[in-house]
Amino acid sequence: MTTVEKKEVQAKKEWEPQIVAFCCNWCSYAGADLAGTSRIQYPPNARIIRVNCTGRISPEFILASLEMGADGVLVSGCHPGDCHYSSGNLKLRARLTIMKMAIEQAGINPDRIRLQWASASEAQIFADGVTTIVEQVRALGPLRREWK
Amino acid sequence: MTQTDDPRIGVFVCHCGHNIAGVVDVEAVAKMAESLPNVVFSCDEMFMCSDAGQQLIRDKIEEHNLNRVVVASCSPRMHEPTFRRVVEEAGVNRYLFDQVNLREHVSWCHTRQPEAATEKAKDLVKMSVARARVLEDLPIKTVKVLATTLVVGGGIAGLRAALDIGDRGFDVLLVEKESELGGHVAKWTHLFPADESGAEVIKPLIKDVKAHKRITTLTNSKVIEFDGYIGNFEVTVENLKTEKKQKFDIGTVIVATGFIPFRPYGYFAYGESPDIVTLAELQELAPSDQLLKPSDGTPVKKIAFIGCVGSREPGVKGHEHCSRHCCAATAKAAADLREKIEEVLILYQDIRTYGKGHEEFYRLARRRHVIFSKFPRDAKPVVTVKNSEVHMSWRDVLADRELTFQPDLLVLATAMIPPEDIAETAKMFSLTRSGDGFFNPEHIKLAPLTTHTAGVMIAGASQAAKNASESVIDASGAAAKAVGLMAKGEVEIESTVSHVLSELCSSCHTCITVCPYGAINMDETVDPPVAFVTEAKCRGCGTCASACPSSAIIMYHSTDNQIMTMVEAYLCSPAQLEGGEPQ
Amino acid sequence: MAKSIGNALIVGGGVAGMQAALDIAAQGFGVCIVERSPSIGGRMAMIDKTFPTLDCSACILTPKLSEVLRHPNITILTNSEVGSVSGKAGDYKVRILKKARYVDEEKCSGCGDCATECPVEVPSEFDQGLGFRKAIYVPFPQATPNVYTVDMDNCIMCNRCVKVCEREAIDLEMVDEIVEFDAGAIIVATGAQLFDVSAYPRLGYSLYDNVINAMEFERLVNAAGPTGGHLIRLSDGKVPMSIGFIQCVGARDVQKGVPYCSRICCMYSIKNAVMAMEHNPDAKVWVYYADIRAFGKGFEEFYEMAKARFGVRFLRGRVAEVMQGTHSGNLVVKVEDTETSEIRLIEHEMVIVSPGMIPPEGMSKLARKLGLPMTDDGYIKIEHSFFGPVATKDPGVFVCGMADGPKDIPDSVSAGSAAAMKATIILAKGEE
Amino acid sequence: MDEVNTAANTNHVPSSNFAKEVEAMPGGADIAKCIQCGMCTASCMVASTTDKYRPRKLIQMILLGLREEVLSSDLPWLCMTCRMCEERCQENVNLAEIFHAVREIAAREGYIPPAFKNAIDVVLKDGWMLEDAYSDFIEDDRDDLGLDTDLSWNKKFVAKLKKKYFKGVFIK
Repeated sequence: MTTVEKKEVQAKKEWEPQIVAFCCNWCSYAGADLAGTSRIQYPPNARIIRVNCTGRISPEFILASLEMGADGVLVSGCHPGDCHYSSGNLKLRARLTIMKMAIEQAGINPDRIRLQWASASEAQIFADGVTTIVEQVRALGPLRREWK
Repeated sequence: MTQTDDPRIGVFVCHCGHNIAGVVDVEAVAKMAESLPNVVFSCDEMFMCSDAGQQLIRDKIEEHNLNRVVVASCSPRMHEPTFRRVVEEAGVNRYLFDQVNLREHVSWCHTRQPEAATEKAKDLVKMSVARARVLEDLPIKTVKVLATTLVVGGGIAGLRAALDIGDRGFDVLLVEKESELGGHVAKWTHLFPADESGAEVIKPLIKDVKAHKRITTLTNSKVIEFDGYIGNFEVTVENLKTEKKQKFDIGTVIVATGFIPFRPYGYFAYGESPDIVTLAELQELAPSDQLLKPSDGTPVKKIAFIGCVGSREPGVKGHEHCSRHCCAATAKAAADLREKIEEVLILYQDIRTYGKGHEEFYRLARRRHVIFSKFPRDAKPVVTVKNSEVHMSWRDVLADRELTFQPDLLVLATAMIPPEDIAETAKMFSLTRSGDGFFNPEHIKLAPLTTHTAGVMIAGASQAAKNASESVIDASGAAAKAVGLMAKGEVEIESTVSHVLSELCSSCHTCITVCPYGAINMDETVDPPVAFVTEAKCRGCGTCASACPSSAIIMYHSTDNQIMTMVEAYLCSPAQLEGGEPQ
Repeated sequence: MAKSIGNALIVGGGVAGMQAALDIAAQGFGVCIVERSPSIGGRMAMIDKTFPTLDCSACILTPKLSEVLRHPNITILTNSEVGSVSGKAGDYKVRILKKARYVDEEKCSGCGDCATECPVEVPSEFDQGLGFRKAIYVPFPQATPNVYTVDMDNCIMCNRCVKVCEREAIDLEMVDEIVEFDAGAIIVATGAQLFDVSAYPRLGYSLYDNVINAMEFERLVNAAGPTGGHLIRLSDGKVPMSIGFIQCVGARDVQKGVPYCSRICCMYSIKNAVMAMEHNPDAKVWVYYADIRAFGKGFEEFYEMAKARFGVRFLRGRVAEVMQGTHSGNLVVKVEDTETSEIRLIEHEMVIVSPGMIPPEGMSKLARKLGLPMTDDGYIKIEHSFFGPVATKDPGVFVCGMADGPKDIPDSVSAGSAAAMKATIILAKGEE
Repeated sequence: MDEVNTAANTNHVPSSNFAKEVEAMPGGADIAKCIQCGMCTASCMVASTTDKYRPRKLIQMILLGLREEVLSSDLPWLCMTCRMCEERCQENVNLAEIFHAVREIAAREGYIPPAFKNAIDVVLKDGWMLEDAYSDFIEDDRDDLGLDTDLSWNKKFVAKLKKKYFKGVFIK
């Protein structure tokens, strides 16, 4: 059985939320690293994509992720005021607020997108954030269902 | 190599001993990688970062003519520089390397779910390989390093760093907020482990700094603007009195902004009586033969110290850390004062006299009949002020007794906390801070003096609570880091900057408004004017690229395509990628 | 890189010496590291994980090892000792005794064919005698330089290694050499060694199989260690479900001549306790202490995490004795819980004694050669806590790492950089 | 004798005077060295058999200046001078010596536990401890062994001692 087939079999058996996570390099990615070194356990559903700053995250990335079948998107960055690049996180926040309204109008529950701030030392906050989005999305069910 | 070359990707999966292989089926991951498009080689290996592992990468690059390398191991925040160097040694541009984090992000945090962890590992490798296919090589740029160091803070650490750099033959600009150099140490009467007072220690340093021809000192001054990049920073220093501003070009920075002693309002009746002071305030009392009560000037006959005030408080942000210096400082002060005072008490949780000579102070204090009493962690001493007298009561856990005491002077050994303006300083120099509020070093173990901002070092208590002797060591160490950069005269910098495709630019100015560094301007020489990036100013956050409505800005090494291809690799089946329907 | 214009000698290739070497070399000066053992890396190479982040020690050390090896300005002389030193600051003449390794460093590729062939197995020093190595060996997989060494004390001169080596790198006739080196500055980074805890027979170390010391524990939980990272008892291979850590052994002990605090034992034991829980979450782990000294950056937070999240139990009281049961191999620790005045007899399946640090063997001899005064505790005496925390009586000789007293890794690294700074001030003067 | 714990709930004002007093006595010099690690208690034979006696805690009580409570209790008298604690103490505190010094102060102030006092009274009266147990059988045994069966010289010796040193000060 190829990996893809295996996955299909698994998918039929039990659906697991697929989460795309965008983390900034300076705070949240480091926080996720610390969660690892501190051996904090959290659900394995998220796949982290590292960007320099949350300001880099274009709304298209999130929309496209959902379109490609992600059940949820997590965006994790530095706390307001702590951004390594001064204010990229604030710009992201502004974009995301508008985008959430837009996707809601398109019929997607905005709870599928989570924005959180987790600094390099906040491993637990990062891990809790992953747990939260996974649980939120699990409660909503697969996104494909919502499309139809 | 040119971009038209077909990607030939090598995937190296690291066991990291048991750290990864104990949870993730690394063999299966390596095997899966073999089937991915453009992967021509894939293997798993015990330690990729070892010499043997590094050699393996170099050998395989040559053997298989690899032009892209993916290493699935630990966090790139740790080993990206290592592996970038390795691939470069084998002739592959460093930006054609990508690292997958299987340890911190998979095996260590999904320890009890080996199957799900392996699935996640496979996905992450797929994503990285997909990204590797579309990575582009970037030029390696070096910049010169100006031979001047900015030292921020004129306490003992700042002074030491300035002197060392000056003695080594480089110029120093020393900026101090206060009107006098010397920081806290200058004011302290009971230093340890030496027997000198703080003034005796700091005076010769100040004298040397002032006389040094390579050191320029600006007191009453503050850095108000900081711009540029490693080797070529531009700082604006403002004189707080005259409001005069001056600009300087510097190569490296040492931040030695130190700490402030916590003023414990809300703890142990602090503020309710002049006879309740902090250890720092005690240290700063004017030296005299006899310690006098601040309230009425009568001699102090009984004194009590309470340790860990505002330190070691789990769950209280900024006060969870141990302040490191207080135990030895308290023991020393108590021992010094004991001979002229009838009764000296130290109330403690643990005695942390760890350093050279510290245990001796502890023993000396005991020998001089300082009474040590351990109070329970969950029932701190109760202090009240009645009729301007200080009353304390607590339980001694070691004798299981309820005790009371009426000291003439109560001294609270309070936490070292960051200065009020540390957030501002952090922002100025793009430094991150840890849970204790102090600056994060580049690596807590092996790089305690450098930071994630290239060219900016930290020293002394700006990094964590420390005593004066330790700060001096840090300062010399940070000076070595700065001198290392300046002596070499040049340094490589990241090529990950943004770039405007002028033919797509619609002249909307959006990028100019979002760029936090003023790195984007309009080129007015063309018509219509288009935006362009001053690369030296760009720090690579990519905010402009995501804001540009015309998709005219490329963020090198983090292009839209390089990011989206990872999402695709995760979510779409190969069939879908070929244009088929979702599964 | 500028041409080498002045040289520094560094005695000891542990993490402090390596850091000092890198910082000096970064300024374009030449550096020679003299290391007594066959590889640089020091104590840190033996450690499994580091506190307070639980980073894997080898993982963060290895890049540093290769950086040192690769640096064009740094020469590494392993298997070597300082013979004699003459001269003064700016101009020392050093004679280095380079002991015969019986393997040509230029020719050896570290392939290991010789070790496979070697018929002699002896306990491995690197694995604290818990594992085995051959008479021709590299101490650990990431050894730097990655060159084999013949242990002549155990070599039976069968010549099988000589025959099998394709590169003809092995020469059992090799003799010791004297290497002369001109140095402008010298940095002493000799490190420290563990106190031999068998000096406390009441704690049962070396009497009972299941009482081990902390460094042995590091090797037991290390994936590259003798058990492949499985935490098991040495007596019967059982996974220990209850583990006790005993603090302040060979530290803060006036009677045993080690009155000072060793600084690192509290933290490494908390880390080891957490690792024990990590290996076996159902285990019960106790730490017996007098004061928990979690004073560095992130240490107190780590201590708190060990208690709150991992459930490590901390009991304030020094252990008086460890007794072994007749059949089970289990151990009973006798201790007073000083916070309740209760005498506890707690049964453990494994006991780890946490030794303090003492000056390394040969420290006083080296100090004599360099003409340096020592402290009562046997470390190199520093000039002054504030004016010269890395300086010694000799203005051209500096000290870092544990050579002047116990230190943890970050403090050793800082001191390494600081010593480098001081040394380069002297080297740069010579250049003018 | 007072029970130790009756005083536990009354608030005490710590003072170093008692420790200084003990320190000035022969054998009491090391009292201030104690860091309260508990090694002594865990090593103590007596502490193993009774919850009442904790040498470490007793030292802390002295250091806190609980003078009356310590002197009037029988705790200092429970040390049987095996010196296992001294053998192991990492700070070189000579506990047996210290408790000896404390007993001297206690005795001087008339605090002697009845058991000790009774034993001494018997010795002073009879010249030895075991007169009540001196039976005919033992007398016969001694006789068989060729030993003197008249042990009244004990009494004479003690009477001399009493006269010379005790002058009836604290023996009722």
